[in-house]
Amino acid sequence: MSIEVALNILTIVAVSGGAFFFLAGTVGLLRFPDTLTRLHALTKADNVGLGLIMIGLLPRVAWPFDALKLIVVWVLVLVASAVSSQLIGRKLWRGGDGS
Amino acid sequence: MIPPGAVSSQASDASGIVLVAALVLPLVGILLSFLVAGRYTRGMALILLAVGLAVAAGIADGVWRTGHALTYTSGGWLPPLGVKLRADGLSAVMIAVTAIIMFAVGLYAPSEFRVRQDKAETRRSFSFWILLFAIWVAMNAVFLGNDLFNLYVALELVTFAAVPLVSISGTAGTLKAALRYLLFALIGSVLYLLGTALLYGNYGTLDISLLSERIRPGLAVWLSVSVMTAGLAAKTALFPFHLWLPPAHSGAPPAASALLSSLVVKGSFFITVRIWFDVMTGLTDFGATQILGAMGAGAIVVGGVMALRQTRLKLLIAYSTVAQLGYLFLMFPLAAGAVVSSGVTLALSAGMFQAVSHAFAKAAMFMAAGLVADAVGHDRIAELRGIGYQLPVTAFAFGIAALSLIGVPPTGGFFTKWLLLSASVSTGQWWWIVVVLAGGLLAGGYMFRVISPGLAAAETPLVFRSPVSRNREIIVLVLAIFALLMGMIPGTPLELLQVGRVHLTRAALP
Amino acid sequence: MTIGVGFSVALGLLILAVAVFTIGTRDSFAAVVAFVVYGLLLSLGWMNLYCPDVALTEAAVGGGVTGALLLNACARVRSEKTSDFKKSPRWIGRGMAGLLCLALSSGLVAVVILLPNPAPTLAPEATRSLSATGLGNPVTAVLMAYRALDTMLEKVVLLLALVGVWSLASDRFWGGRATFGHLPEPDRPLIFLTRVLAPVGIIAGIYLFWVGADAPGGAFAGGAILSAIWILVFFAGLSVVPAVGSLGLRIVLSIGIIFFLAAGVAGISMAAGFLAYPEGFAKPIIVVIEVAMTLSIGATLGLLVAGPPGQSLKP
Amino acid sequence: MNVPTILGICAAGLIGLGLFSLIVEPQPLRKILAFNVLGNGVFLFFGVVARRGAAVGLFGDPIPQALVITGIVVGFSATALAVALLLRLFDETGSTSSRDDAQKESKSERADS
Repeated sequence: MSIEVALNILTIVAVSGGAFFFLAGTVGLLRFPDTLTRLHALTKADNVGLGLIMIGLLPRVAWPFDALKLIVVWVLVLVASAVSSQLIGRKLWRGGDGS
Repeated sequence: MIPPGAVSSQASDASGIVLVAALVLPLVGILLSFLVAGRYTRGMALILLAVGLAVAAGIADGVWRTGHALTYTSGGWLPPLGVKLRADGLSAVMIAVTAIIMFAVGLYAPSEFRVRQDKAETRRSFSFWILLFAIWVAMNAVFLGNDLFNLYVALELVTFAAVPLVSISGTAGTLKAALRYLLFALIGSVLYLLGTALLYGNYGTLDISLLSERIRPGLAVWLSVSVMTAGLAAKTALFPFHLWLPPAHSGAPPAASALLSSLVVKGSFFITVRIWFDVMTGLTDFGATQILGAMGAGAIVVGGVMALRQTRLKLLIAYSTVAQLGYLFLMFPLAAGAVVSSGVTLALSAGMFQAVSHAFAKAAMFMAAGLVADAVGHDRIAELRGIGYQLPVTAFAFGIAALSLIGVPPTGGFFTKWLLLSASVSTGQWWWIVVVLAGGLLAGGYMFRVISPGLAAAETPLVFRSPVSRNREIIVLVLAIFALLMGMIPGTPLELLQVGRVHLTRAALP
Repeated sequence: MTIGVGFSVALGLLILAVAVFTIGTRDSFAAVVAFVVYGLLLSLGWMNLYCPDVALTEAAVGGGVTGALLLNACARVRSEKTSDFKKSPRWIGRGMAGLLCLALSSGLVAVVILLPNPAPTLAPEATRSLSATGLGNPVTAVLMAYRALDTMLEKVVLLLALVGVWSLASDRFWGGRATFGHLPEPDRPLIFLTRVLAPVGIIAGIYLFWVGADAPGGAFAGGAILSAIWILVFFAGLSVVPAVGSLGLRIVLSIGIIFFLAAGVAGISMAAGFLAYPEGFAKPIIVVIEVAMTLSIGATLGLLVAGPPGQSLKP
Repeated sequence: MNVPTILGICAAGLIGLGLFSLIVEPQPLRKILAFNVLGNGVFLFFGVVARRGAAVGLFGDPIPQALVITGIVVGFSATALAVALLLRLFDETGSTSSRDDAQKESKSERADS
């Protein structure tokens, strides 16, 4: 099995897995009863999903700049989603409405 | 640098540089009043406005002397890739009218927009002068544009200059009026943009001259012209899209109302003319123009009736604008019904003449109403008995403007109506004659409601809050006299209007 | 190609569905959130049409900054967040409007299907003249050279919008600072995020503008990112919004137009005419104008979101 | 059916939806949203035109793309101005409605015509 085939399989598996996690997160967002559990489903599942998609895409892009860009995007999304879910959670904690 | 594909001799038409000046001058005004706003603004503005008069005269002179349209290719990039500015007779006349009214408004602008030596810039002084220049650059861009998307940007400039002028006094009523105006204007420009997209998708150019050569009747053209006309009608406040206009125009300060009513609404009308006469050369459908004419007739009747019912002077003048805008749209059926090219010329001249004489008359009227309101502190018509004896110059100016709107000889308004009537007779469309005459009667009625108490003898003279500046009265009078003169020297402007017209009815010619 | 077509069908349906939700939902806050999603989906649509420059601008301006603006507005008019159908026209009016819009949509569908083949295009002309501008990205060439007049006037529109927003201030606050309405006390995580994101965002903004000459990007996308970072800095309380009376601020806001206009007028004597660039110097001049424009756009977009001054300088 | 045609039909739908909402929606904030939906539909139409104009190695005609970029910024400016007006109106009156007097006027107009 050549390295190329192996990379192809990695991409297919990782991207499909990532898409599955996104789907699961979205289902959670729609089906879970209140804001905190929705937040939980969304952030957890989406971060894993995004990570998997990044891993799947890394072998597809030119090294080093495009790959670095992908990694930076991933890290930024992680930070942003962590902070924004923190902000939403804190707002709830302080007694905002849960709708 | 001569770009490949550009023809150098055309790329920078030396005499066309004056067109660039008509855009650069107000832009410089915007930047200067944005950066060094404060007590120097008014003096700087008056200098620039005076230069603007010279530039406008230069354009008119160039068009008149050469006998054909002036053009200037921006950046040397020829259409269809680049953008061309073009001034034909219509543009030259409208640019000149704009320059004159701008200058008058600049001189007239009341003390609340001036900054005293010891005071810092105020919100109103800052906004007013920038917006004044903005209207100027917007109108010039509308009149010079020969590219549909360039005209879209110009239309948006008009919107962004006009809406804040409406709400400059900051009261809840004007905020409401401004928001409603903005929403109407946005629908209008987005529909216009849609039509532009349809035309580009079908013909691959935005340049009006090229488009008129390539355009063929069909669903796409029909649809794009419909949406563009609907959008522009909403921006022009053509009946039944007129509801936004009266509160917006009557709520603004008088200097701003004068600009809005005399110039701003003519911008979108002018683009309508461009589309129907220049893009759709020879394709105009008689039935479709009848609808436009009917909307104009509706405006004349509804605007006139509503003006009759008003008790506030500024609202009455604003409703009269609704009615007067209706006359502009009678030119479309009259031109489409023409069998010979001179008939088209007649209809077009009538419409443009109405645009010009109404601009002067309405600017004078709003400014006169502003002087009265400043002096007595309100504009309730019933309580203005005897104002004519106390402010004779203002009342005289208002009276001349009113006579022009009614269409009494020898004013510009009379000459307009005469042109409209002869176009109706020569094309056999008698129904527009009825409308024009009814409109004149209605105008007579609502103007009589103002003038009659104004000239009646009052038992007790009105108490003035503040004295009226003689200089400001004279500015108003001069504008009114322009409206009067339009009826007396019709020859030259009529010929000037025709310069650069690619005539016109391909369909009408055999 | 069929997978591509399938993707487009799904994307188109999704965009339409989100648009229907945006328009149909009674909760205005939900509508605004849906609108942001709509903007992001549209960016995907733009990528699907191979228009990366537009996709970037749409994501940054259409979805991003517009979303921030509308969310802020929505939060401030919370008391009337549900759409009030009682005030809307009766069903006859709605039916008429519906029929009219349906007719328009059907007409447009017909026009789309009947668009001429081969499609008229200016791509050959735009490519042929590209060498004279020294640029590699034809979209940037259109914006900065072929149709530079439009771009310059559009910068004026942007400035006028800001003047219009400022003119809505109360007289007593004139010369003061914008307040975004009333910002809540910043949370520590937000401050942390801003500290992390600000340098990255500034680099990203400059990078986007810089590559715009030859690759997708440009002054609009770059400026929008800079403005987003700026807004974040205000939200985190790391800096105050500059006062509207500040001359420095006004120079930054207008410098794009000033450079554009100056280069344009200089072209009259030094090149082929107004807004023409001298041979061989086109690219450096364009880059300098774009630097100024990126700054002005970033500042203007940020201040448009911040709103009119609502706080005077002297307490 | 190809990609531009499909997205063109999508654009046609967005334009109809946006215009409908703009006409019937009473609340200014929702009207502003509708304006954006409508505007994006028009832009998307330009995008379709651009993509169809792919030639000489370019993936699309750059002219409409540049027009859309200009249009997006103008649309944002319009949204910002409208939002500022609406918020000021809300501060001033406690309501964002710009309609009530319009309805009164249209009623009185119906009465006389």
